[in-house]
Amino acid sequence: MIMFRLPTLGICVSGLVLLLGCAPPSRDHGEKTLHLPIVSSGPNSLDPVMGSSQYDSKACSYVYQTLLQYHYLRRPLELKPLLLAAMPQVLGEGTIYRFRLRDDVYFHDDPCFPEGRGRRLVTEDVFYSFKRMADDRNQPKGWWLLKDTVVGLDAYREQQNNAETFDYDAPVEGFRRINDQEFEIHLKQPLYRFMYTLAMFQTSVVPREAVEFYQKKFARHPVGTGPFLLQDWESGSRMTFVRNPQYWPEYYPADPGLREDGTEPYPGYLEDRRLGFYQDADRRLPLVDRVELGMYVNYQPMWLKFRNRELDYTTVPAENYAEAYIKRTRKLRQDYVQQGIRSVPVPLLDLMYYGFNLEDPDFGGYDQQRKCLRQAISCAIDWEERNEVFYNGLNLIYDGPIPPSLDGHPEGHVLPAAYRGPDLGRARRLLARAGYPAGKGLPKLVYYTGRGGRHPEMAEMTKRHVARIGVQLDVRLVDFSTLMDAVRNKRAPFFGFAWGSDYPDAENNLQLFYGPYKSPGSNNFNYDRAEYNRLYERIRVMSPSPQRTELYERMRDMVVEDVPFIGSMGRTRNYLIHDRLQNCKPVEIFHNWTKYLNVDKRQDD
Amino acid sequence: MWAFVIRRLIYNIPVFLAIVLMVMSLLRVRDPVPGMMGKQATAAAIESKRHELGLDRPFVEQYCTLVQQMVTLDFSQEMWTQPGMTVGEQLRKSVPISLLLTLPALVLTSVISLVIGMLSAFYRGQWLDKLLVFLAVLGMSVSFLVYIIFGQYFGSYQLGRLLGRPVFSIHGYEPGWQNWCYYMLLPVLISVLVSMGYNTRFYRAVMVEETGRDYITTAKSKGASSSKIMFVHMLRNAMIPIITRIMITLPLLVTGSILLERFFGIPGMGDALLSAISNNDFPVIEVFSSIFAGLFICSILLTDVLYAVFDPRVRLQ
Amino acid sequence: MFGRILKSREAKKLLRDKLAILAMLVIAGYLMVALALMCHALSLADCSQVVGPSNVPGLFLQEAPERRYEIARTSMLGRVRRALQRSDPAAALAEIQLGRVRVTDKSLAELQAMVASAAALQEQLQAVESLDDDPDALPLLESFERQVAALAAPLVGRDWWWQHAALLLGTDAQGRSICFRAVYSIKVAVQIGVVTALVSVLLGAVLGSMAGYFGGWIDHLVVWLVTTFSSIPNLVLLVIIAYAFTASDSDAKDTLLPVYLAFCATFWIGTCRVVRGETMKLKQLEYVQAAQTAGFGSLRILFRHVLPNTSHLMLINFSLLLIGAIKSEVILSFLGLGVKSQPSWGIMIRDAGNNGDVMTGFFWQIGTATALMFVLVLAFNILSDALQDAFDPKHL
Amino acid sequence: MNSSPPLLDVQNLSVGFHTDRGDVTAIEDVSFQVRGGEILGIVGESGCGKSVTSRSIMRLLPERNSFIGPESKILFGGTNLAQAAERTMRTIRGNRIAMIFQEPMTALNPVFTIGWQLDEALKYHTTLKKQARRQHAMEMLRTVEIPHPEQRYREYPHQLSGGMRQRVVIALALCCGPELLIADEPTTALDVTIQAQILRLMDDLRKKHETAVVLITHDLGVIAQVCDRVIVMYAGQIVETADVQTLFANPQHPYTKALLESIPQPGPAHHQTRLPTIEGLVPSLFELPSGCRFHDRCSYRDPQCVAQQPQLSEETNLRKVRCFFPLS
Repeated sequence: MIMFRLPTLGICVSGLVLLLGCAPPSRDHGEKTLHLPIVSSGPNSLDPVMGSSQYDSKACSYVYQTLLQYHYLRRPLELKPLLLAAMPQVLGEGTIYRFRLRDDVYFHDDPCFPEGRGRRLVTEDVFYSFKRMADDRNQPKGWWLLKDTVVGLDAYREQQNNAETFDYDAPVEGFRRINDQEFEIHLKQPLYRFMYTLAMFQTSVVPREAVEFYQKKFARHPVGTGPFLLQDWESGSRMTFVRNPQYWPEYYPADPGLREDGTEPYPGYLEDRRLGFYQDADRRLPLVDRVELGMYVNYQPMWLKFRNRELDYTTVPAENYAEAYIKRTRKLRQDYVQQGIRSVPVPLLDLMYYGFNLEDPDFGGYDQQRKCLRQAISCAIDWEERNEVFYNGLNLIYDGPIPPSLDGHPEGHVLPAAYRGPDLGRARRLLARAGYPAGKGLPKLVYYTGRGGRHPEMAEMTKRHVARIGVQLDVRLVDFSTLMDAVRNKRAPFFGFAWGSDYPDAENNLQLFYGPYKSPGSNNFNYDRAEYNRLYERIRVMSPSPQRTELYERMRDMVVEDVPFIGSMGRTRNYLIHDRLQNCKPVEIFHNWTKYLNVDKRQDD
Repeated sequence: MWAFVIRRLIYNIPVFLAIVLMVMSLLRVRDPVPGMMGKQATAAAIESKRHELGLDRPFVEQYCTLVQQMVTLDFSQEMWTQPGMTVGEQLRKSVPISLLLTLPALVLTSVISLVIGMLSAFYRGQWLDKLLVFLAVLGMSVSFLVYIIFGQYFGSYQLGRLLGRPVFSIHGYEPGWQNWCYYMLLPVLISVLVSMGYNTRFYRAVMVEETGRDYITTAKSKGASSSKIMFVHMLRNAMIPIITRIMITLPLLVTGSILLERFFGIPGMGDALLSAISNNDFPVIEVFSSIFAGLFICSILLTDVLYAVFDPRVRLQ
Repeated sequence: MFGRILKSREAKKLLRDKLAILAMLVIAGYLMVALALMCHALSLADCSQVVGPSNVPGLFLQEAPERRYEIARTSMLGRVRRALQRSDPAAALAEIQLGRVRVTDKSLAELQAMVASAAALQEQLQAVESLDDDPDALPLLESFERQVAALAAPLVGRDWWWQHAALLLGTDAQGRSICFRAVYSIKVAVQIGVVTALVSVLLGAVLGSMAGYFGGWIDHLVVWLVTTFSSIPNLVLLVIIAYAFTASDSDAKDTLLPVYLAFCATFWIGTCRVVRGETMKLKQLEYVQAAQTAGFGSLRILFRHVLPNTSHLMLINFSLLLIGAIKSEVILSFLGLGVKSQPSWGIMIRDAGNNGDVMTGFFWQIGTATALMFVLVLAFNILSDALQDAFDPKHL
Repeated sequence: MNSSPPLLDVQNLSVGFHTDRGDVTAIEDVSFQVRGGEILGIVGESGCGKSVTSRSIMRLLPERNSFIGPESKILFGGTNLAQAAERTMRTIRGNRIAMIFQEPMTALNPVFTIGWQLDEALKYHTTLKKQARRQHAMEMLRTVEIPHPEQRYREYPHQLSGGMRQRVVIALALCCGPELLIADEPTTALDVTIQAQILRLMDDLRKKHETAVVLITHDLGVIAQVCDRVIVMYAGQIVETADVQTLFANPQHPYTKALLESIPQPGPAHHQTRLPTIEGLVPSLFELPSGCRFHDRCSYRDPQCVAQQPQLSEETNLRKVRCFFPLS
């Protein structure tokens, strides 16, 4: 026995020492540090032209800036200048935009500049950044934003991509330089969405010196004008940003005060005041010294870290909803409230749907029979159950492709003409009318969906839903790339997707059904109706008006009748925020709001 | 001995070539490019991408290039999913982190389970032995995944709440020695716990085998104490199976750490490999598996050399 | 071959070990269940059918009031209410089925009245701040539960049994029976385990014995193969193979083939090594040499004399590989590369992990899957131990 | 012969084992004495309990599945080894009682050098310095007539031949100058020529160092060659004891007689006749026959032998026999 005492004792003692010696490292060093999560493995590149996802957008927004941005606190969303001295002037019936850049914006200090000092932002930088989107060698994911928009840009793209080298100095007809700070952009048509494009992170301004200095490494050495600098990046796990000490003078939005008649300047103003969103009004941005951006592929660790106060905010995974909220009243639980946790629901401009390939020989087509078939399947799908089971009933189910709060969204979220399930009786009748009573003679419907997350479970539910009217679903769980591949090659007769709006205008959703955008474009359904295409071309160049809304509705109703897709569901994302985090008004359509956040050091343990 | 080492290395060249071939052909089963290009890519863009990645070249040519890169230890290929980062940089980042996780786990596992195995062998047939064997079998019968899920929940979250201060990190990693305990100890302990069952039983069997040997009686008749017999005579004799075991566990530890790294957010090799697989990042997969294989070959070689060190009867030829 | 095994000294030794007998009985039980499942005792549809509200605890335990409210609200009331709003309420009502529970056979008007009064109660309950902390609301909740329960037709006979069996271990987040799913997973586990273990053992044994018996270039080739395959860490190889064969479009259908492939490719190595060693030993023995001198063909000697004598190794390896397959399936399924559209323990554990069951303290799903798997793996562990002991000549 | 107190006095030694099939007694009621400088031979077929006897004196039997009867006494220099603490035993083993084993091939630890293994024993029992221990060990190797001890000292067991290894084992046993040497079949595994050398060596050493030896063997030839006194064991019991000349000249127990007859005698007379053997096998410890344990193999069997167990006769102190009808 004695012989074992020594090693065992040693192990016990060292174990104890280790255990007691374990302390979380303190990294804050008296700095104001934000600890924020991203629910994914994060971006792969910090080059804005390569980005497409909201995670890319989040990460890029620290370092890069666009010409326009959204007002942080005002709702509904409102555009305002960021790198511009003022909102652009729109001339020539909406085809000419005149811009004036701020004259106090400097790029980050970086070795790529002479003497390592950041240079002032000039007109050429904007043109250069836009031209980069046309360069195929950059693998731009956002070309569609500028496609068919600026005079001469498409021809320039064509020409340069076919040339030996891409000449960024070659002129583009639509880009007119006036001087270092002023320029014009000429559009082919008065496209209303162009303004939104200028607020999208893909159009962020990058300095040519950095791109040419770092070449491929540029994706990991971002140099921009933004409020933060990238300090450290562990791919897939963490990014650390620090305050840009040379940041140009940007200020927190001023407190507008109540209107003279005592009404709110915008809806929710008083609530914002109550929550202290104006206590940092007019202060120089950014308000914190460091941001630690953690990446979480699994929810469990993120949730546990938030509970441990190691994260400043978290989104609430549907799975944890019942832990934080009383489902019945949808209120935050008392113990959370007592810990000073605040809950903010953020409705997304979201469209979750099932799509058909209308070129599929069995399920596609526009004749009455095929339409009935798709309508029948639509009537079999039980969105309510999916919502209840996977989203705690928090999501909004609506008819048509236009998300709530946008022009063209049906009143009360319901369209009487829609084929909304579950309505099995109707579904069976429609199926019989399509020539397949009780599904007899109908080939298996091959359904492509993602493999990650809860998709497999959802697919099982879908299978169960359509099985009730006799439609056999052949589920193919594939990874995202295969899913994209199958959809783009028109191999997937039926697929599950979601579309998050890029900007708050239904035009973004309606373009999904525009014939010329067929696969491999954004029209995954390969929906192609001459009437619809004509209408789309009209609304593209219209600015918001009742006439435009009326056209939106007509297009929406066409899509609802033809059932190229079965929808829709819009998600709501619940944010939980610890009280040490101040000025946090979460929003999902733009992501550059970290600069407004502040932490209360007193509560920082 | 050097002749032996060189001969063995030469013998393993075809093995290595075959591994590279196998991994490469498995990866060529499907085309990764369309998935990488996002929603808006055109067929021409996909084609040019494929050309850029070299996927349109003949397989043999791709193979030769890869082998050449592996042989010259040239890891300067660009990663596909992390533009601007080379495979070598990824390796330099993740390898030390993985080693910080796996090496302590290996050492702890080996030491603890060896001690327990010896204890068990010493009290063979008595209640302590029976208890230990039973616990080992119980431990072996639970899924690794369950250990991780519950380990994270109870070990870092509930324990932290119980003590009123965080003891182990739930997720994430920070370099630096002073942080090791906080970030790595729990995964290491879980890893130790998981492999303990197997190892304990193995070491017990090895030690039991040695207890029956004649030289033990000789040593005892010389007046050696039990601990001298255990730790000097038997341990030294059992070294060969023990070394083999540890060497065989080495690659297992790497793979075991895939799940651990993923769950605890530790950006090591396993995590990098898994992301590479889900993102179709072929250069990373190819280089990493080749390196794993290379390491494995070296570790086998090292095993043989160690045999000779520990057992005078073994002669390398 | 089996008859000889049964009569052997080793078998007798094995049969003396009570624990081993118990383990064998347990394994036999699992096999019977798997067999019954293959004969469709429980269909896949049963496992994916909604049998109740989500996350109902097992063993018919009572939950906290808030959860009881939720369970009552989502079980029947919501469905009936929605059905009544449909274009054809009668047809919609007839569709409602929660496991074996259907809507009570009342007229539409009566149902409407029942739903209305339940809705009234629901509204009252809605006003309560927290049901968990307010004992006064309990009677209200109970009458609400009664009213909701009245919407369902009472179950009799087999239906009653079926529904209770379904709810025995609670439901998962989709309201599917954990019990059924876990039991169905036995089939998947046994299928994967037996197929891969069998194929790997046979492959390993044939290759190993050939290498050991013939030596020469065959031996070199096999050893080379073994080294090659073992040089890539097991899980890495598993993941790459499963990945390569899973998502290629033609194989994307629901098949276990990628899993089999991945497991067999990695599992045959161990058996091959052991059998090769044993064959080399056997080759030196008199009876093999006698057979050689008697002029028997090499293959005949190999398959009639050598291979059967490694059967104990094959048996032990078989049970070890079975354990390995079952445990690896869990990990592959967790990574999304394993079983797809069938329930399996791996899928259940993954779902429990993804759904935050652990965090919310709902352990029924992960617990059931772990327990069922644990018992099977434990039994195999004990059995393989006993087998090793029985075939160990030094053991008393 | 000698009236000084015996060096080793074994009284009523019984040893049993726990097995899966219950407890069994391996040796029963064994008593004998050994005096200084004397060689005592213990002879019998394999499985008769010779080795168990020797190992229980050294207390080398595995403690977890063996037990020594409570009435047993093993008195050695005033200490009862049967009851002695493990600590005490460690100071005696290798120091005052040493042992030589049957299998020289496996008795040495394969992974340590000869020198190390000799040194280890000296380290335990002497206070000599390293250099002195080395000197002494070298001396011992020379004593057991190992050529080139300097070189052998640095070698591993597998580099030595069987005979050499047995010499090393003997050197190991003798290096601390024990009072009692127990040799358990020391020559069985060796060639006949080497056997003779080893036996001669042991005899020389005994004379030189005044060591008492217990020689365990199944080979009566060996006994005749070197022993002073002989104990014949059968199925865990002593069946006969006598000094060597008496025993060979006049065996009293039928078993002893049978054993003696089964030795091949040189000479032409025996060429024609078959060598007599003892019918049957040594009984299993689990199924000991009733009465005399030898009765079913005994050609002089009597009903009494089946019914009753004979006791060891108390003829003289030096000659005892366990038989109802001793031969004369």
